[in-house]
Amino acid sequence: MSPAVWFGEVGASLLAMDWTPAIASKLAPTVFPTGQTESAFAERLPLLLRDAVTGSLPEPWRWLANSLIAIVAIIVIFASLFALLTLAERKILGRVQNRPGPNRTGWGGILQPLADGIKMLTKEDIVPAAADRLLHFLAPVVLLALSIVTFAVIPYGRHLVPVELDAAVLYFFAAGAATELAIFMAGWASRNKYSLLAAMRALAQLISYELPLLLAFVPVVMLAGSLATTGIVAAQGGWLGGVLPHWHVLTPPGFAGFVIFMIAALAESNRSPFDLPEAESELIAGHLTEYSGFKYALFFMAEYLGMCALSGMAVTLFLGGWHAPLAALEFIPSYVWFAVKLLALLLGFIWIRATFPRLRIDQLTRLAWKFLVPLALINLLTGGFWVLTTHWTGGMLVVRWAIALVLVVGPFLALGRQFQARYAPRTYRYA
Amino acid sequence: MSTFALGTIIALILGSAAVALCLRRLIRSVLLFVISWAGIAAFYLWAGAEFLAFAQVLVYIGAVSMVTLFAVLLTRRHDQPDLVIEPPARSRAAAGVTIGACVAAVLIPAILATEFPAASATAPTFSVRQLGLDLMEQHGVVLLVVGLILTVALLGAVVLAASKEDAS
Amino acid sequence: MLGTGLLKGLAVTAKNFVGSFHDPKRYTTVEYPEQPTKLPENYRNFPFLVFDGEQPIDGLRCVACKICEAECPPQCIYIIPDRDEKGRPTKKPKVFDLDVSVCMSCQICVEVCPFDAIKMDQHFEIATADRFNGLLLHREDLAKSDAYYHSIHPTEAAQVDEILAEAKRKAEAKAKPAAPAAPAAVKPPEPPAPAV
Amino acid sequence: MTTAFTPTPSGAHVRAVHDPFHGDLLEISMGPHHPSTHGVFRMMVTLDGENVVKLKPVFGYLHRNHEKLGENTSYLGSMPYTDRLDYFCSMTNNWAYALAVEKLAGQPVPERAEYLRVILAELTRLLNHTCLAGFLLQDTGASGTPLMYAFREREKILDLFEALSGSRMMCNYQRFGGCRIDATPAWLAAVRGIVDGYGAFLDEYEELITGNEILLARTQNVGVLSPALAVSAGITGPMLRAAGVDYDLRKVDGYGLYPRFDFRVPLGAHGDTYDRYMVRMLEMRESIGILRQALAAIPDGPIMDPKAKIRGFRPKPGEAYGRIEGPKGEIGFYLISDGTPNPYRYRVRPPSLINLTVLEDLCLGHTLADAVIILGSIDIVLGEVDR
Repeated sequence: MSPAVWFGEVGASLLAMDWTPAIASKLAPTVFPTGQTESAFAERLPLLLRDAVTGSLPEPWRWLANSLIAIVAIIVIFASLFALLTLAERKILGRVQNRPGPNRTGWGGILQPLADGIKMLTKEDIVPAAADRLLHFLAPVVLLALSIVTFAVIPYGRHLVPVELDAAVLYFFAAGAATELAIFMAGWASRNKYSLLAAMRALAQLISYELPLLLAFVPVVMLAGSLATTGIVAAQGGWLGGVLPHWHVLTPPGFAGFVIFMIAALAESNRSPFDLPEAESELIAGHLTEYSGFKYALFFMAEYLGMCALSGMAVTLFLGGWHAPLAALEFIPSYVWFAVKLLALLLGFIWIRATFPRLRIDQLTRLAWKFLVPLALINLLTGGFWVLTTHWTGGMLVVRWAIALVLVVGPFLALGRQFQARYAPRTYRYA
Repeated sequence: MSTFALGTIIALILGSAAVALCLRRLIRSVLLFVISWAGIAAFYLWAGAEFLAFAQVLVYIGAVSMVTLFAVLLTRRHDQPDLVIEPPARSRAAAGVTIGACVAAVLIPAILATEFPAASATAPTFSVRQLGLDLMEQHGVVLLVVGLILTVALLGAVVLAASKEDAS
Repeated sequence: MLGTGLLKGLAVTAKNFVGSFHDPKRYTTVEYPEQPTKLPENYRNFPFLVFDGEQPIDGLRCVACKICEAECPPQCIYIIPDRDEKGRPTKKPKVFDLDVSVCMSCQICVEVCPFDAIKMDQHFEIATADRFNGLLLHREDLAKSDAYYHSIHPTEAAQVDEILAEAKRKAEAKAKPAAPAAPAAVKPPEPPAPAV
Repeated sequence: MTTAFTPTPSGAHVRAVHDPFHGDLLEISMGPHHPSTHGVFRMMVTLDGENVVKLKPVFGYLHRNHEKLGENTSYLGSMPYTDRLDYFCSMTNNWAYALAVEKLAGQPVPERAEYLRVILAELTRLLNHTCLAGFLLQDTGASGTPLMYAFREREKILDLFEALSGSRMMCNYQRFGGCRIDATPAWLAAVRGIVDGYGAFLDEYEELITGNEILLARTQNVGVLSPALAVSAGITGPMLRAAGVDYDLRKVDGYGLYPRFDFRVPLGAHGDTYDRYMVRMLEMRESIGILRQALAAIPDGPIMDPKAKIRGFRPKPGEAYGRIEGPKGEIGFYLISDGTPNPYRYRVRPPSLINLTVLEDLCLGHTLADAVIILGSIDIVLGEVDR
């Protein structure tokens, strides 16, 4: 590989220094400091199970069987996670509001998702007469298909990567971007002018938040030097002194990217401060008005799976994928760490839903275009600076952190002050 | 096996584009276009260029389809009846043929002039990093110019949209 | 700094979430059928007629004076006084109907009744499937013993007994020296009972 | 060109209207059973794109002929019906009616009853303002959390009313010349416990809500009510004080024992939805102060004037207007007596209805989502609006 000079001929003269050691160190296969071998039993358990089933098959069929098992595993795990998530959401919301949440169906309400599922299945599925039947049927199917397709590239454990793609992150966001088409189809096929208007509004929200979402992960790709999710997780391996993990969220550009990514993820999955379609101030239930019965449930399944996928990608990009937070905890299998972080993020989604009121549509888009996009662009700058200064050590390290922090916090405060100039808590006089 | 896959992909692309042309309902034809763009992405995947395929999906199915759908919806706002196709007229057919001929005259020589490298057995192994480095090193200037054109186009659209709004 | 308000809000919801597991102040749900709700003594639902002794109908304190029928704002009480064989009205209600679907349990009938014959009940699980007859309570359904009255409103019942006893003593005192057929003394309006 | 309404499943009847000046308008009927209209209340909103161009409130769905009924029942018979006016604040409704009748009949009220009335009125103010904050937040979209905290505190106060008067919301507690049941020391101790805990609840509530940037953005400069419009429209209560006009009946009339307690009246400066919310939060803190002073100074003694008549109450002919500072504004009763047990004329001044008249002026130019919040900040209860 020729010496990698990042900024083409224009930058070459200025940055003639040789960066290869810095970049190369990132890509070397991660050697576990604790010297623990890869073959810990719990770690390889899923693989052993799979090989037990498909070990005997000849080569082409074995690959097919393996991928089928991977698909079935993903769908089973994440569908049941969707069911448990609806229950967890209502229980946590209840507990936050000092009440128990559903506890009449089964022990502690555990059968509530089953009850909801049966209710949704038995509800009559009304298709409006004027509706474009084919599109009306296709919309939830396409939306759900695209939501599930995004799970293919998320590395759930050290050896649990369904598909190893070189441009995995791009694949993830490409599938995510196509969901807007499904929402448009839902809005258009219902042949109801006001659900079309609401679908347009939902599209405006999705499109305006796609930009910060995509810009937020670029610094991470810069830091990791690769678009492959496995490469990104590998780049976050290792610990500083066994305690501080090399996760991207602990670097200034990574942290800013994480915050922007989470806000944009909230908006992409129509969650709390941005759940415009369910707002009662909307005339109707947005593009979902003409849907009932199981198609309505499919939309929500797609929303929850989208939420899980975005959280999974956030864990992969920023929170060190399946890496353990401490070197000492390396013995716990990697997929357990991924599950813990994923559930933490999902609880964060629910926590935010329990607390915040809703934004108006114009405030929502203004927040995206005037606040998140500028911050994300500046974050590219910090990311670039951070990558170029990886080899600074000792005194220069402090300077590096200081400059990076200024680049992250400065614009945030400047844009924040512009917001606070118009809205601030007031003091009141007494007569 | 792979030529059969190539055949189906090409059939998908051309088929959906052709059907899209002769549909009466505009929205359905735009959605068929989206399927043909997906076919093109599948072709890139078949050719082993994953990055290009995902970029195609992200750009075309994510954004360009939205633009065309919005354009279709906005133009129909003045409640014209569905785009009615008048009966075939000789003058229009002649115009169609001449335009087709001119475009073919430009394209065919260009295709014949280029000699394609021998189709190697397997797609070249190729990493995204290599693509990034090539883009930045050899084609850095080209990238900047393309970026400039896109921003100018975006600004033009914004100005157009803004001015149209004040006028109405 | 922008966002501090949001973070403080999250902190409050987190505190409530954690608090709901150990702090009774933050877990206020009473799961009604399993855990009975404790009613305060002054709680009132629909009225009932008090009777002394064992005979529910004969022991009724109500003398069918129709004051409550007149004073009841939604007029949901319907009384027909009993007549003995010679047609003279006796001091007993032959019919005492109370339309529970009209009554708004405002207890004005209890306030204006000079004979402490009608009191407010605390029994609230009275759902019926029958829309008409089920909601029209007759004299037999309304009559409940004085002991029951003592069980639901102890302090108020004690006060009422004092007044009745004192009135009876005054009546006997006046009846002994004067002719035995003196009319029963009219009690002053029932003083308010203290609330617990 | 106005076409018929097309009902959509969620209950909003919408109709496309072409207005020569504004182009295509959208006329929406929100209600009468819309989730965010606080009861059976309907708003005919005409939207130009996103902004409200015209808003016609339609009410009367809950009209129960309260005033004509008042003329056909005795003075005492109307007392339980006053609970059903503003069913959130039955104690203050009772007090206003009792005050009017006492003014009509010149009926003195013993000291302890006056103290009890002040305590119960301030408890009702706490209850009402807490619920208002909960409903306002519910309209802005917080999924029930602030409302549940508000209702948790409201339940405590309702349990107090149930222990005293026998019913949580339909108390029917005040009589002409005093109160119906005396408050036992145990009950007063319970009130003291709740009042002491209320300050901590308000601090936690403000920490959850007041600094929240999303709420600031949603409510500040939304639905601005100018002092001139407020005064000319006869607005009273926290809405008026949020517009900056210093008018609180407890200071102006000095009825009951309010001159004995020192408390301050908070005033807003902008008159927008945020000010209406904050003025009510600050008023609650003042109410806690009043309650503490009243609980400390409540004397023993009778709670009912011995000469007060329960039945056969015939005030001498004349007229009287009694008013108090209810949580929603000035609630007043105007009575004309002709010497018979039934009043000749029985009129209620409903603060909710009068505050509602400026709804269109507040909503013009805002979006539909704001109109919902503005309605929430006006704090109406349909029982009082329709009577």
